[in-house]
Parts: sequence; C-alpha cells; structure tokens
Amino acid sequence: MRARATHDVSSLPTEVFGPANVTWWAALGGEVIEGFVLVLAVFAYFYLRYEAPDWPPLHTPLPSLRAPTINLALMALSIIPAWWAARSARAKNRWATFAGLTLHAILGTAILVMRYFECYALNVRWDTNAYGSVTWAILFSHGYMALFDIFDTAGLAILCLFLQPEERHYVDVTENSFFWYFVVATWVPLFLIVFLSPR
Amino acid sequence: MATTIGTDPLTLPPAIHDEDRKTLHETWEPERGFKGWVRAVNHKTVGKRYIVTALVFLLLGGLEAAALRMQLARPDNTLLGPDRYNQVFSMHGTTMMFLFAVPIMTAIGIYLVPLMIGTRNVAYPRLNALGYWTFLLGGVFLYTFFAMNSGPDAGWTSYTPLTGPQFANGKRIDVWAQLVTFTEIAALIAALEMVMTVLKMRAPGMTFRRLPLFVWAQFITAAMVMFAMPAVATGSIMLGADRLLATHFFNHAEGGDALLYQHLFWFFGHPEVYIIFLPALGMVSQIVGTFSRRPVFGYPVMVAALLTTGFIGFGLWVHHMFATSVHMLSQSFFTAASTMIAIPTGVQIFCWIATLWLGRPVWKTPLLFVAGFVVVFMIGGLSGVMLASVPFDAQAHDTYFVVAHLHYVLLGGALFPLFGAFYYWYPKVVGRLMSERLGKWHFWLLLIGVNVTFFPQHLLGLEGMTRRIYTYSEAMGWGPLNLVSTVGAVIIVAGMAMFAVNLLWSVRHGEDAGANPWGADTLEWLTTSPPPPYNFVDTPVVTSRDGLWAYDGEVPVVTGLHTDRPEVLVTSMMDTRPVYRHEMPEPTYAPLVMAVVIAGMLAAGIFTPWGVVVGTFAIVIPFYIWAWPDRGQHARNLREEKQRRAEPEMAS
Amino acid sequence: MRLRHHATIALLLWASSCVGYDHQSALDPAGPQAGSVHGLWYLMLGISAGVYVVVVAALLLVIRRRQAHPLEPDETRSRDREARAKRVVVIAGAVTVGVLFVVLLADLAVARGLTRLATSPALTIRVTGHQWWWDVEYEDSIPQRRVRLANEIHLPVGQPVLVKLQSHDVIHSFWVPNLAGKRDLIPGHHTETWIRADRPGVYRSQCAEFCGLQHAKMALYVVAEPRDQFDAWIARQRTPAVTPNDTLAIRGKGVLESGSCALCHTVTSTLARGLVGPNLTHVGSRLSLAAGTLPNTPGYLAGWIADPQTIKPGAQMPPNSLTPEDLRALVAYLSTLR
Amino acid sequence: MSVRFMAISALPVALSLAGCKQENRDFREMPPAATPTEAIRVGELQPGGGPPFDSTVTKYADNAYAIGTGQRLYNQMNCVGCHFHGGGGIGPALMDEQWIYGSDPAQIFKTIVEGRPNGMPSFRNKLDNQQVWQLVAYVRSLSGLGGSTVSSAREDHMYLSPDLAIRSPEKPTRSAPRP
Repeated sequence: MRARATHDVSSLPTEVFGPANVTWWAALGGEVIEGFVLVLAVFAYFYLRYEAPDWPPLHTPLPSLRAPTINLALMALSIIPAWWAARSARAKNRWATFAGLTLHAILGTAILVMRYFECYALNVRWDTNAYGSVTWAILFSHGYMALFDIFDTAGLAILCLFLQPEERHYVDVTENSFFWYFVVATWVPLFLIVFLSPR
Repeated sequence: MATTIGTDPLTLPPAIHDEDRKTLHETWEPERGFKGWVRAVNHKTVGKRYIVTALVFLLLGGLEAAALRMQLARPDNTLLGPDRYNQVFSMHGTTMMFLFAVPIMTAIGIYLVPLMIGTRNVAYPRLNALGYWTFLLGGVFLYTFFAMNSGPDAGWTSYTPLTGPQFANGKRIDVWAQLVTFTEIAALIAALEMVMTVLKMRAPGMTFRRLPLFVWAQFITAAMVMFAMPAVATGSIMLGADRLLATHFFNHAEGGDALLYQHLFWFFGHPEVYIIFLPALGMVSQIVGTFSRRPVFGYPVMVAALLTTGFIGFGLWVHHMFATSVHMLSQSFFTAASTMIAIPTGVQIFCWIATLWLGRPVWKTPLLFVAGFVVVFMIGGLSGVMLASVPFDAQAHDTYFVVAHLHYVLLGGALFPLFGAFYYWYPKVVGRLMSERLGKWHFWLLLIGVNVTFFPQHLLGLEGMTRRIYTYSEAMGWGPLNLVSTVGAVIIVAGMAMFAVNLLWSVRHGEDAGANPWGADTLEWLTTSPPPPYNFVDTPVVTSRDGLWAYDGEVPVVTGLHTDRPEVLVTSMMDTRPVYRHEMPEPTYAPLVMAVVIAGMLAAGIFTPWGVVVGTFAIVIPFYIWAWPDRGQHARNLREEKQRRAEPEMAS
Repeated sequence: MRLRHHATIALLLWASSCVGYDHQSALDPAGPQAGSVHGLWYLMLGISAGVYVVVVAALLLVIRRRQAHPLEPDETRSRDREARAKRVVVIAGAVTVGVLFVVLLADLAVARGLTRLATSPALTIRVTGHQWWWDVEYEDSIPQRRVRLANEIHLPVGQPVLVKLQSHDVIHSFWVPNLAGKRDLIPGHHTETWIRADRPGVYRSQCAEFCGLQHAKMALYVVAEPRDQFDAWIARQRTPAVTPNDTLAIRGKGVLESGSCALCHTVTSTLARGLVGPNLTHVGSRLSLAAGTLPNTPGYLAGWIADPQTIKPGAQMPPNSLTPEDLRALVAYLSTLR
Repeated sequence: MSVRFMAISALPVALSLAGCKQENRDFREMPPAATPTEAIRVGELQPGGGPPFDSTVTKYADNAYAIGTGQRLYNQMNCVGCHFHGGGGIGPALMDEQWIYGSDPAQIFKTIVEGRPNGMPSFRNKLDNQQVWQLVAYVRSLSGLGGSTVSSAREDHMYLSPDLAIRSPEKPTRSAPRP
C-alpha cells in the first residue's frame, strides 16, 4: 500500500487551553471520580441517617457552626486567587500567575487548618458512633481532595518562582484552578448536609 | 524514498525522508538495560508487563482453585483444614477478580487501543506506568502476606461483621481491604487513561461511528470503572477504618449497619462482572468480523447493546442481596432489570451468528474460542436469568448453583474470548503465530474441562451444597458429583498447560506472522508485527468503518508531526479534527518511585493510621519530581515559543 | 460435547435416585414454597434448554457452512441476504424479549404467590444464629411454656410456622431447601421467614452465608411430624430435665454441675445455667450433636466432649480432660436427658 | 544471578516464619504445665532451667487468634459483668497501668485460676489452660501490653458515655510498664 499525505499538521499549535487539551480531560476525569466518592459518602450518610431513630444520635450534640462558616467563607474567597492565577496564566504573565498561585496556596493551607477545627466543630469523635464516623469521613474525603490540589498549587508556584514557565505549565495552572472550583463547589452541598441538615 | 508500513511497501510522500524516519526511531527507541526497564512509559511495554503479570496471577489463582477442588474431591477430606481452606478460597476469588480478570482486560486495552485508534501512545504514559507498578506491588503485597499465613479468609466479598474488628483477628482482612485500594488505584488510573485516549487521541477520520467495537467496549468499560471502583474503595476504606480506627460504620450497636457494606460492595461488584465481560464482547466482535471476512453485522445495534449493558449493569446490585429481606417493590424492580440485561447480550450473540452466516467463516483457533464462548457462556447467561428471580434465588443463592453460574459466566464470557484474543493478537505482539495444533488441544480440553467441572455444580447447589464449605459429610451424598467436578478441574489444568506451552514455545518457534496474518481490518494490522515503539511511521487517516479493507491500495496519512521528539496528534472529540500536537513525556523513574511510596503508605496503613498520614505527604516528593521539567527540553520549548511569538509579528 | 452429554444424563439419573438420610435438596420439595420454586425451576429450565438448543443449533449450522478462501475479503455481499439476516435478528431479538417477559411474569407471580401463602402462623419459633450452631426457642405467651433447644426444629405437618431470625454474632443464613428459600440472619436486623412442611420427614438445613471457620458444620434438622406426635414432643420438651436415678448418671450430673460444662450450658433444674452454648435440657432426644456434625450416640458424644477441636476445629467448645470414669458418667447422664 | 534469586526467595520464607506466629491458629494444643500455678516463681531460686512459661506467654501474647478468642471468652465468661469492657466498674479496671496482683502473665493466670479476695471467682476446672492463657493475652492487650498489631480496635457493642460525646471509647493506656 502507498501512503498519501492528506493532512499536514506542522502548523498546529503544540499547546492549547481549555477542553481541547488532554490535561483538561485528566482534571475532569479526576473530578468525576472524586465527585463520585463524595456522592457515595453522602449516600452512606443518608443511609445511616435513615436507619437511625435520632440524628444526631441521642446524647450527641449538634455540630457547631462557627468554624465551618468561617471555612465556607474562606473557600468562597479562595476562588478569587484561583481565578486570577488562571487568568494570568492565559495571558502568560509569569509573576501575576505566581502571585495568584501563592495566594491560592496560602488560602488553601488556611482552609485545611480550618478543616481541623471543623472536625472539632462536629462535636463528636469518629469512634463515638456511626454518625461521627460518617461525618468525619465526609470531611476527610473532601479534605484529602483539597490537600492534593494544594500540593499541586504549591508545586506550580514553586515552578513559577524558579523557572520561566512553558506554555504547558500555564495550561496546568488553568487546570489546577479548574479543579479548585470543583473542590469549592462540592463543599457547598456537603456543608449543608453535614452542618445544617441535622438542625 | 520507499519505506514500509507493515510488510507492504509504502511509498512515502516527499516530505518524509529516510532521515526523518531515523530520527523518529531514535526519538522513540526505548532506553536499554535495567534503567530503561524501570523507566519505560510506552503503552506497549507497560501493556505487555501488565498482561504477563496478570497471567502469573491467573496461574496462582488457578493453583488455588486446584487445591480447593482437591480438598472437595471426597467427603470429610482433610487435605486443607478450615483455616487454610478459607484463606485459599478467598485468595482464589480475590486473585481472579482483582488481580487477573479486570487487569488483563485493561492490559490488553492498554496495548491495543492506541494501535487501533492510530496514535503513538496513551494519553498519560507516566500515569499508565504508575498504574502498572501499583497493580504489581498490590499483588506482591497480597501474596507476601499470604505466605505469612495472613491471607484474607472471608471470601472475595469480605462481608462485615465477620470481617469486622471483633470477629476477624489479626491483619488478614486489613490485607484484603488494602489490596482493594491498590487495585482500585490501578484500575482508576487505567480507566482514566482509556477514556481520555479514546476521546482525544483518535486518528483523523475515526469518528465514533467508525470506532472498532473493541475500542467501544474498552471505552464503555473504562467509564464504568470510574463509577464502580469508588464504591468498593469506599466500602473497603470504611472496613479498614472500622478495624483500625474503631469507627462504627458497620457496628449496629452504635448506629452502623452491616448491610451498608453489602450495598457499597455490590454497587461495585455487579458492574465488575460487566467490566470483565464487555471487553471480552469487544474481542469477540473483532474476531468474528475478521474471520467472517466481513464487518460485524449490525454495528449500531452492537454499540447500543454495549452502552445499554453498561447502564443497566449499575441497576442490578441488589439481586445479590435478595436473601437479606429486600422490600417487595425493589425486589420486583431489580428482578426486572436483572432479567432484561439478557436482551443486549442476546442481541449481540444473534448479530455474531448473523455475521458468520453472511460471511464466509475461516475456522482458525480464535474463532473456535468464540464458538466456545457462545456454547459455554449461554449456560451461564441463562442460569443468570433464573437467578434474577427472587423465589428461585432464595433457593440457589450462596450454593454451588451460584458457583456454577458465576464460573460459566466468567469462564465462558471472559476467559474463552480472552484466549481467542490471545491467539488472534499474539502475532501482532510477538511477530509470530501461535501453534494452531496446540491451540485446538487447548480449546477442546478447556471446553470439556469447564463443562465437566462446573455443570455438576448446578445440581450440587440444588441438592443443598452451600458455598464456601471446606468439607461435607458422606451422608450428604455430594461425593460423586464433587469427584466428577475435580476430574474436570484436572482436565482444565491440562488444557491450560497446552496454552502455557504454546505461549512460550511460539515466542521463538512460531510461524512468522507478517503485518497482517489474518487480513484483518483494524488499524493495528497496518503496522509491523511487533509494532515499532512509535506504532506508525505516519499517523493514518481513517476513511471508513471498515478500516484497512476500505483503503484500496492507498493510505491517507498525516504529516507534520515532529520526529525529533515524542509527539502525538490530539484531535477534537466528535469530528476528530486535528487540534494540536502534544508532546509525550520521556521515560522517567517518577512512576516507579511514586508507586513505591504509595505501596509503602498502604502497607504501613494496615498497622497504623500514621502510615497514611506520612505517606500522603511523602507522595509530594515523587509528585514534584514528576512535574519538574527536564532542563534541555525546557530550554528548547522556551526557545521555540519565543520563535513562534516572533513569527506572526514578522509576518504582519 | 458428547462426553458432557453422557455425564449429564448419568448425573441426572444418579441425582434422582439419591434419597439418603440427609434430606437437603431443593429438588425434592416438601413444602409449598419449595414446591412453587420447584415448579418455577422446571419452567425456567425448559425455556432455557429450548433457547440454548436453538442458539447453539444456529451456531453449528453456521459452522458447517462452506469456508472462505483464507484471507480474501468477502466480496459476495448481497443486499438480499443482509435483509434476511436483519429480519432474523429482529425476530430473534423480539422473541428474546417475549421469552424474558414470560419468565419475568412467572417470577413475579411466584413471588406474589409466596407472600400470599403466609397466613397466621400456628407456631412462632425464634432462631438465633451463633458461630457455629443454632439456638432455637419456641415462643409462647406463658414463659414457662417456652421451649429452648438447639440445632433442631420440630413442626406439625401442614401448619405454617413463623421463624423469627436474628444473629448473635455474624451474618448467617437460614435455609431448609426442601421447605423454603433462605433468609439471612443479620446482626442488628430482625428478619423472618415462614415454613410449612406438607409431608412428614426430617429435612436438613445448613447455614448458607459464610460465617467463619466452621461454616461447613453448622446444620439444623427440621423434623416434620403429625400434630399428635408434635404435641407429645413439645410437651416433653416443656418438662424440666429428668432427675437421674442410677449412680453413674448421678455422678454424671455432678460432673456437669461442677466442671466447665455448667459455665456455658443450661440444663433446667440443675445448677448448669450457662447461656453461651446450646441448651442441653433434652439433649438426649436430639438427632445430632455439634450442629448436625455427628450422630447422637454415646460414643460420638464422649468423643465430642473430650476432643471437639479435632471434630470441628475452631469451634467454641474447649477440650475437656476428664477422667475416663467422669466422662462415662457424664455421657450416661446426658443420654438420659430425653 | 542465582545468589540474588536465592536472596529474593529467602525473603518470603523468612517473612512467613515471622508471620506464622502472629496469625497462626492452634485449635488443638495442650499448653505446657498442666497446673502452671504451682510453678509461679516466688523467689530468686528456681529449680532447674529458666522460667517455664516464656514460650507460652509470647506465643499467646503475639497471637491474633489467641487474643481474639480471649476477647470472646471475656464476654462469654461474663468478665464484662464486673470489669466492664476494660474500664472497670464493680471489679478493677483492666485498661490502666495498675495491677493489684501484678501484670506478669503468670500472675494474671494465677488470678484467673485461683480467684482473688473481694469477688474475683476462681476458674479452676472451669476453663482449660489454653483458654486461660488466651484470656491472659487479651486482658494484657487491654492495657497495651503485648502486640498492638494483633489486637482489635473495637468490638461490636455500644460505647455508652451519655454526657460527653467527644471522648475516646475506653482507650487503653499504652504506657503501662512492660514486665
């Protein structure tokens, strides 16, 4: 058989932003998987709640709201540097991107620290009863996801600091922010379920 | 200027010179030695390893099965005591489901799908390698503990509370739960890989309407994995937490529920069957098409059937729990769904028979295995329809009837197609054909062995022999049928020995295959056997669903990819328009290092929660190594980006 | 194929002739539920066999067709044949749907029928699963009339009996294949099933959900007997344990009360009040020992008491190093507890 | 090559020897010394050999099945009735560091077999030696003595503590001195 050139792709770009990029799809795939893990955790929550005569169980106080509310606000706030980092990355502005990432990483770390206090705000230990177990599990699975995004953010910030980012790194920055929006967005229903719905 | 695609001489357009070909070769050539071995990220290298490793687990799982059959061959046998028997049957199930069946289907996909869609590698090669290493270390982890008398001993389902902290002493169940985490990481990685490769890396012209059925099957399977695996991971992590951290997910006294575990497990466990079965259906479709010398009849129906199976597969899980007192209404729903899932599979079987009837079948070993698939699988499928019935399930559930059913389904529905696939694609992977003679011996011994082993078990089940019993008394009258079953197992072993000999012998002594020994239509047959590291000299353009059969002496190709770096073409999702050129990563240690850290974290995690905490932060190190750019490549990319930015300005 | 065929026929013949002492088969129904499932099974078997034969025959027909010249693409595609194939596949698909619908309707009809059959029970039995034996209690509004025994159920023939199920430790499953389908015993859940035996007999039941080391040796006998025999049996069970009158048995009672037995077992009207193991008040009247593992004879009983861990490794009964005389006395005493 | 291969294959063997001990399940064995209580060391002087129970003690202390069975016996023999789930109530707590009659396995063995004043009954002739050793292993594991990798995290019962939700369900004190 003979080969006949029909498509010349030499003029195509080597990197693109957004859904055309395979990395974007990796982030989306990660979101689907992580999102489904959270859905299952919520399923377990309502399954146990449906079986329980009291929710929270007898002698277990309601969760406190101060730390969770502060953290919700922090999360809402953290969207701004994430968005700013992504915008600067699209404009290929190294230092603005770096600043956005650094702010994002700092806020993210603060959120994770607050997650520790949120666990306290549950007013129940994981090994007290099934209610405690499942609420801790929800907080942890979401926190774990956030932690890995913060690892990524910090890594990209370090990269921006020491190297001139390539185009693909700018693409990574936008996808990192894309994942963070997901982290924040999933927290809203989880917050409502864990902290408000027992009231 | 002449060069080749496959064995056929192919004249390349003037743009591609021999020089470029040489560069292409140098760029993609794998590194040599131990270093190259551990750093490999090529999908074919990883795929081959995956396949070989899964076959080793098949061997181990098979030996365990043989031990079980030996123990049950006669009443009151004392070959294996209850403690050992429980470990061995749990290891058998766990190995076959988690370490053989799912991984080998994935593995064949990893090897073949990029070839079949005309690209050079999978979408995320390093992640792919990480998946393999995690899977390997998971298997090593499980068998190390098994050797230490700490093999799981509560079945591959590991129901609580039998597996909870109170009733399961020691670390045996923790090992099981953690193995699930290992395989879940590997499977999710492979699934992500497969979905994104199929969505974004198909050759121009290979729209969804032209996608080979095997790729469709792999794609749908991977999508199913993304929803099924998290469920079992959730269940097994909760189980581990109950055991290690004293949580109460499954402790009814503190508000937990043992049935929650069963829901989570079977929400994964039932789709799992289809995760094994769908790729096998894809294999059957490719084999039937090729050996009927015509495209598979009813392509749109076939695709629809695969999709329907994928969807309904998630709506059946409760039929594993009928004996737990399920509400009447949901009983009816799950019965109906479980019955109706037979329709898409039935339709596919009809389409294959129609294809064979319309075409002119060539009865080579792969097609023989397809026939065996229909003959054996049908029995499992039909007994599956029976088990969908709540009243009948109440009798047959947890008896040898179910054991017979599941083995008919898995051996008939997955193993026969899998062996067909081995005979079919082996020449592509190795460059030599497997022996037809040994193949036929393998086929007949397996066909006879499977039926002799498992058919009597239907009767045993109805006569009251329950599952997972290590012995039975003579008065039960189960002895003779069990002996027959054990004889059948011996026949299976003989058949598998034929396969093993064939597999090894043909590596050196098999007949030379050439690029396309079967005259098949899909793209992998366009390139040499075995394929070069870059798969295709030029990315082919697809013009029809019939693939190679439609080319008519001339292959339209894509030009313009860099040959001095591992570059692949990314196309748009629906119309496969070329979008950009994506540079693939170079070989790297990062996946192996990351897998070792993950394995350390998981292994430590069964002893102390701090293992997981430390491990989580330790992952950062390989993660950053992974992401950090290579210095030379970095400089080059920056230079080129600068040039590109300068060019439009000059033009304007 | 032929080998399988012969084997199948031989096995079917063998199976139908197999009527031993240990009756544990779904193929030999003795109650309404097992009966209707038995009917459903033959319906489904018939339909399945028909479908199987047709599909495999079609496959074999195709196999017998002329083979192609290897490696030539098939150029003889005719529209006519394609259309015929399409018709056949569509019809086959429609038939499949139809057949499955029939099967589904039969399933649901049988399932509905079974729920309707449960009327007001003549008797309520509470069965508690333990690793690895069954605790059986006949409920009665008057506490003194309650009967407690282990690994054995007696029922009057022809009368529905409600079985309330619960588990003491892990999940077990209660299954008397000759009478009815199985139902799980799940800690924290109260499940129930009901059974009715339409002809007298001894039906064996075995735990059907894997429950650990001795899952294989956790059986229960269901004895269906005519009403008068049953009444006599239950009246006997309501009486306290007999007081021994020969010296050996008296000594045996002493062994039971002073040794380790009393810590776990109860024999009413003695000092043995343990609640860990099976109630032994009328152990002499039972069909089996160690949850259907051994026949109830003095020899097996002595062996079981002395060394249960060889017979049922992992069972919760410890070995007892009694002197031969004590053991003989204990067995003699237990044998009198009828 | 062959040396490396041997080294690799020796590893599982070594591991299995180590692992067997923890996960082994001896259903039918007679522990040494039928009446070990008589052989408790009371002074420095000992006729012949070393302390007789060392092998027995470690064998049970590091064995998951022994501790699990001990846990079961603890419930079945109604130890729970007085000692509760280790926290103590009518009888002394078993989770803390204080041992009235000593934390040595042989001493606990003696306590169970012979009973103690103020309510602890004697289990002589009620439990066989293996069972007592299993109980000893479990009781010691309650206060963190013996292998932590072989004892379980919790049981399937209620962890009642009405007034305080943030609390640990009877966490053993791991700081108890090793004998």
